[in-house]
Amino acid sequence: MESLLSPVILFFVLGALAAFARSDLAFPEPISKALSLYLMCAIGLKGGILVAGNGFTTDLLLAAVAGLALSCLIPIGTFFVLRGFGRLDATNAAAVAAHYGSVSVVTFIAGNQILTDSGIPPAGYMIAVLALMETPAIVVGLILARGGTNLKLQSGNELLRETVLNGSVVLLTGSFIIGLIIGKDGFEPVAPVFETGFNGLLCLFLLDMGLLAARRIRLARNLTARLVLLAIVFPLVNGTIGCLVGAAIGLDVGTTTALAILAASASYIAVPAAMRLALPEADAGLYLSLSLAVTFPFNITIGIPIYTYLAKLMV
Amino acid sequence: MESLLSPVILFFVLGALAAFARSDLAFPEPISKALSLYLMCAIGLKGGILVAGNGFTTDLLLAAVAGLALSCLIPIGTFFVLRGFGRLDATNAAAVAAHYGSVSVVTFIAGNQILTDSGIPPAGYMIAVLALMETPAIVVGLILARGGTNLKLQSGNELLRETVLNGSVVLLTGSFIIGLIIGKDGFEPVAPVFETGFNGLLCLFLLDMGLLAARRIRLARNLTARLVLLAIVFPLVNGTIGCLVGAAIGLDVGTTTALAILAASASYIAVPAAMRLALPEADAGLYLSLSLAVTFPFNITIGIPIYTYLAKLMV
Amino acid sequence: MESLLSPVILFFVLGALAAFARSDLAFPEPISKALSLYLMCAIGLKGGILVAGNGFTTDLLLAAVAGLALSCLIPIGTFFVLRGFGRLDATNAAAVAAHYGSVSVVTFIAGNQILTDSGIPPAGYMIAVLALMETPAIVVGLILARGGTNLKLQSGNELLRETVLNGSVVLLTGSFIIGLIIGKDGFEPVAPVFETGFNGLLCLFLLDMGLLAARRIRLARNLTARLVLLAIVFPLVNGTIGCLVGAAIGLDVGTTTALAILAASASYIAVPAAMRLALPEADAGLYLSLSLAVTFPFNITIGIPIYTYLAKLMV
Amino acid sequence: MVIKSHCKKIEILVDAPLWRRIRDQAMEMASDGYTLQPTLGGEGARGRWFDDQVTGGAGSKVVFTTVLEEEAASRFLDALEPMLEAYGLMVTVTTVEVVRAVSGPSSNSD
Amino acid sequence: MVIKSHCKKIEILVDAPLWRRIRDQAMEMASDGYTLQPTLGGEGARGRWFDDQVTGGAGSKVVFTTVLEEEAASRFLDALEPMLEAYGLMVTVTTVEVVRAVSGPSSNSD
Amino acid sequence: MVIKSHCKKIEILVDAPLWRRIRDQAMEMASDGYTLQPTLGGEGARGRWFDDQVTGGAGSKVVFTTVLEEEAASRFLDALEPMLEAYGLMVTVTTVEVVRAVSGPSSNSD
Ligand SMILES: Nc1ncnc2c1ncn2[C@@H]1O[C@H](COP(=O)(O)O)[C@@H](O)[C@H]1O
Ligand SMILES: Nc1ncnc2c1ncn2[C@@H]1O[C@H](COP(=O)(O)O)[C@@H](O)[C@H]1O
Ligand SMILES: Nc1ncnc2c1ncn2[C@@H]1O[C@H](COP(=O)(O)O)[C@@H](O)[C@H]1O
Ligand code: NA
Ligand code: NA
Ligand code: NA
Repeated sequence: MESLLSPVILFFVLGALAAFARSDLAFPEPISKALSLYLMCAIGLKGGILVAGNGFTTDLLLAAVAGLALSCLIPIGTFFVLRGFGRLDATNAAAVAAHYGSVSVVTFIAGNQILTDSGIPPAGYMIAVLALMETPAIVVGLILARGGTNLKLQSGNELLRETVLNGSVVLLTGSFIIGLIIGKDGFEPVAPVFETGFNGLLCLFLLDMGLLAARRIRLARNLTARLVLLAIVFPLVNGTIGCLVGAAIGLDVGTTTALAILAASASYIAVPAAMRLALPEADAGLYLSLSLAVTFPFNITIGIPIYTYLAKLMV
Repeated sequence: MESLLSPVILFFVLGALAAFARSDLAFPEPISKALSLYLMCAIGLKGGILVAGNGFTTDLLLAAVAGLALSCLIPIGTFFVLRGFGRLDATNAAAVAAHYGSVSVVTFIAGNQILTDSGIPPAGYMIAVLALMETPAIVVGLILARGGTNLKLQSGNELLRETVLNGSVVLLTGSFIIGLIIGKDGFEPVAPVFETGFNGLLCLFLLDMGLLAARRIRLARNLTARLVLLAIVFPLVNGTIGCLVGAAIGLDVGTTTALAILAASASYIAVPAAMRLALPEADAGLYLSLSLAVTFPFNITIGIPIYTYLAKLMV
Repeated sequence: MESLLSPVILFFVLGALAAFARSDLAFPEPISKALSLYLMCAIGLKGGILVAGNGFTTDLLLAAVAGLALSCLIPIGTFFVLRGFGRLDATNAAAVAAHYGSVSVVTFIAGNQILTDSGIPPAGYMIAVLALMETPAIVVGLILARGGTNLKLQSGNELLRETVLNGSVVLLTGSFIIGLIIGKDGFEPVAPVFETGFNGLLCLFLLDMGLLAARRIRLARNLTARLVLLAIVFPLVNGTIGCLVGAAIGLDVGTTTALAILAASASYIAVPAAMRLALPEADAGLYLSLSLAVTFPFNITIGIPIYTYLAKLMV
Repeated sequence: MVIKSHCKKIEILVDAPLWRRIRDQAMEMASDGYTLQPTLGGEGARGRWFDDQVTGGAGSKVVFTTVLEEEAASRFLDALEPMLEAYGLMVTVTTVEVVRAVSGPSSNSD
Repeated sequence: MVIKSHCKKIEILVDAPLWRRIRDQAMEMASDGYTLQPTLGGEGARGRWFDDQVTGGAGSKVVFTTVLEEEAASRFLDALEPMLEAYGLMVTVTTVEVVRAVSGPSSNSD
Repeated sequence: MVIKSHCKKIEILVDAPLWRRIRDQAMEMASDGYTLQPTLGGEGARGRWFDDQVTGGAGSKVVFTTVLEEEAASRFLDALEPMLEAYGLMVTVTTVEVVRAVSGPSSNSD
């Protein structure tokens, strides 16, 4: 429970409370965007440097395959549950499912921080796994949607741009590669910005995310109780699966928890714009509310401690 | 006079000179806003951590009561002077008075920095007093205005949102509470951003405030010589009262000066928007010019050294 | 070649690749602007502090005269080449020439960083030379244009504002003077932001510049092969002249290279807006493409190592 | 596709802190929507202003746009009357056609 | 100076990720240009929204404006029809005069 | 409340560094105010552009709007003529009604 009192989480709660109380506190949008770009740069660099130090291991390969498999399979499971229990039409179910198959960079970063503070840091290569898991679910989601509608991307070009060329994917992967190239020594001169400043800027970003998440929930329409329930059950189930898989392939506790967090988290940076383009008739308010306003706060506050607990049990 | 050559003040002067010379130097507005949010976070955290270290003392209680009393009484005095000598109608006098009863966070921060550099740091709890003094003057101002006009806030809700739920009040108070919770140890990982970076970012913000203040004065209309005179007399008188009160209740030199700075300063972050809502027929250009373009630069450059001198005399 | 693998250059390349691949990665414009303001503040301060330490030397004077001469003469040479070989009309040739006579602050900063990392830091006063070289070329460019057209600035006021009062000139010069005043000791409290953070923020800015430069080249029209060739030949020739002059007046290797970089670089912050105002009928897309999308990347990646090599040969 | 002619696009330049009151008024007058746009600055009889986010938007303005049918528009304008002076509003009314997928600009229409 | 009367200014409020499709459609319909403007937020039958750059603009909208001659405008509107519902577009059409240095708003004109 | 019909709303898309010249011209022509709005990008015969604050706004544009009475408007447009080509202006003129508290869009009016 200690982790709930870390400044990062407290700032998130402050933001959420302020927005619920209808305070006019707000970050300028360009700042929110810049903070998220910064975090992706920093985490990418860090991952690259860690992998540069340890080399490409079988663990890395196993975790990558596991991550890819999860991000392809999770959307299929969630899709059918959303169609059945969630009562969504095929298009909306597919759009939401893609979000849950993909990952939330910020949830991963917060988890990473908490695990590191608790003395069980995940392996650096999980950042590569994170990058790998961002886009496959988009493609799976589109295939699922295609069963239910005739609409498709107007060009393969657009699909490419919205998946592997998505800004956050490019930045994360690019920084990772730069980290690989420069290694620990080359990192030193830029460490004050990308490492020393990381925690503090993460606080500011989570303050902002608290504001955005709570504001999003106030704007939410079409959010049935069933869907909100699913937005809590999905991370719990996917997180548990992530723990099982991590334990099965022999990852350590921290790394297993990180895999669980990736499985449990739902994208709200890379996937929404892709879905708006690929499935414009899906309800953007719906998938943003579920991933950003329900699943994200759940994972940040309750989910991460649970997955950590499960990982400790299983590993 | 040493303090006039600190980087913080020099950057303020640079900004003011650039704007007077009509240079096109300008900070993007989202950056100004972000810097002010950052400063409030950082100062709030700092206050909370200091109070967490020292506990709630009688000094804190005395200073809080003194601050509250000043922020309720100052608007009344200024109101009548503005009506009489200043020749303003009731609505405008009340709107301006509310600004002088409230406080300028940036003036406080600059003063705090200067006092700390001079070896007489104010007590950490003054940050709580700062937060307490932000809003009462708004309410007093509205009561004063109501004598002169029939217009009122359309709902109590709006008044609430613009006073205790005002973004800067929420951020300052919220960060203060987070500081209380996390204490010195929890602060460590975020200290590089909120402490080490504070001075440099304050320089950038004051550069920007110099630009804004000078630009504001160039746009000013309806600014009579009498009003400009009052915008210099008010801080001098209120600052002196602050010194007297601080000395009377037994505060140390730094803390007394801080109370004087709070009394002397006029809000230009929290109060203007509240007044635009509550008294829309008041002249926004007028109160912004007086508080931001006259009183603020006066306090930053001349006022703070005077209040420090007076506090040293009286304590 | 080592320097090509520094994080600063790698982030530039990442940005350029992302934009070429048509990724939607983009920095919010206010952030780009803020980063460039920050860099100018930081480099100005640094220069002032270095000169405060070493005093005004004859070297400084010689370098300043050399810089001024180069910035007045380079536009004349480039103008006639652009008219002849480049086949531009007088107005466009003059506008482009002004960019090459002026300097690119970011190129200078990147070069400065690389030289410092290589153990041959340029003298601090080169930052004053940089500031001096920003504007004369604008005036020379206008004189050259006046031969070919009747259009002129509507008022001398505007010319003043766009040259010596140009935001970047004011900020650079102002920070330099502040650096002179505060010296090494006064700098200490603000050093974490302006010094420790410099490298990391420079990375982020160059990532952004990579995006902007590549995007600019994709938008470029009227860019003939002849002009692109000139945009590479100009820096090579001007850089070589810079080396010769630096060696002739007895500067050390690092300082000579810095002079060469200033000569070789083309402005894209201070000059474009001045030209848009003074010569509105010139093609803004043309001069922005040449300076930002061709010469800047050339200098950053290939030019700087060449000038360093030449300077080592000549000094 | 529904093309509705003779609609009124009402654009109101209003101080940032006050736009919610205009919205409340508009929504009461059978408007079924609005859009907010940013501004950079301007000048009028009350002087010059520029966008400035530090002072809580007290000196900044936004453009509030709502499209209404003719009759609703004139009722809305009447309701705005008391705010015109106090809030310093600048209002322009343009006749436009509206093209939407289904219904028109006001909910109680064709 | 060319003043062209009876042009149609078509303003389309569209989700940020989708504006390029509108552009492609417009450029096909003999439009010779367009301008994009930002928004802050709004509300309609599909609910309320506000600008938010974190979620990749999925919930943000921009105003896409193109000025066309009457005939090209009506062809463009027809071409927009299938997008109206799916993209939730809000389209207004205003009659304007266009003043340019040389040609008019569409390339194949006077 | 004053409702003035048949006013002309003149919207000028102009490069950011040049807007002050348009303003000076407008203020000379009996305009009593203007409003500036930001843009994100666009495309025309002179190519594509996008907002970029690094290069001093040389490649960015703003929308300058002023509302004038008919006669002042046509004088203003005439005065703009020499700038149309050199500055690459895109100007649209719309007939609007203006609603203000007291006076109309130009100071020397009803
Ligand atoms: N004729 C006009 N054309 C365009 N905008 C105007 C005009 N008059 C006033 N405005 C805008 O409305 C604001 C308030 O006008 P005023 O109340 O006259 O100061 C001004 O600051 C301008 O932004
Ligand atoms: N009557 C209206 N006036 C102005 N903007 C509108 C209007 N109706 C809808 N909008 C805008 O169009 C968006 C989509 O509308 P809707 O599809 O009705 O939700 C809304 O969120 C508003 O920003
Ligand atoms: N038909 C049009 N509709 C809307 N905006 C236009 C149109 N034509 C040109 N523009 C805008 O005006 C700018 C300059 O146009 P041009 O001089 O044709 O390149 C373009 O970049 C567009 O932003
Ligand atoms: Na997931
Ligand atoms: Na006060
Ligand atoms: Na040069």
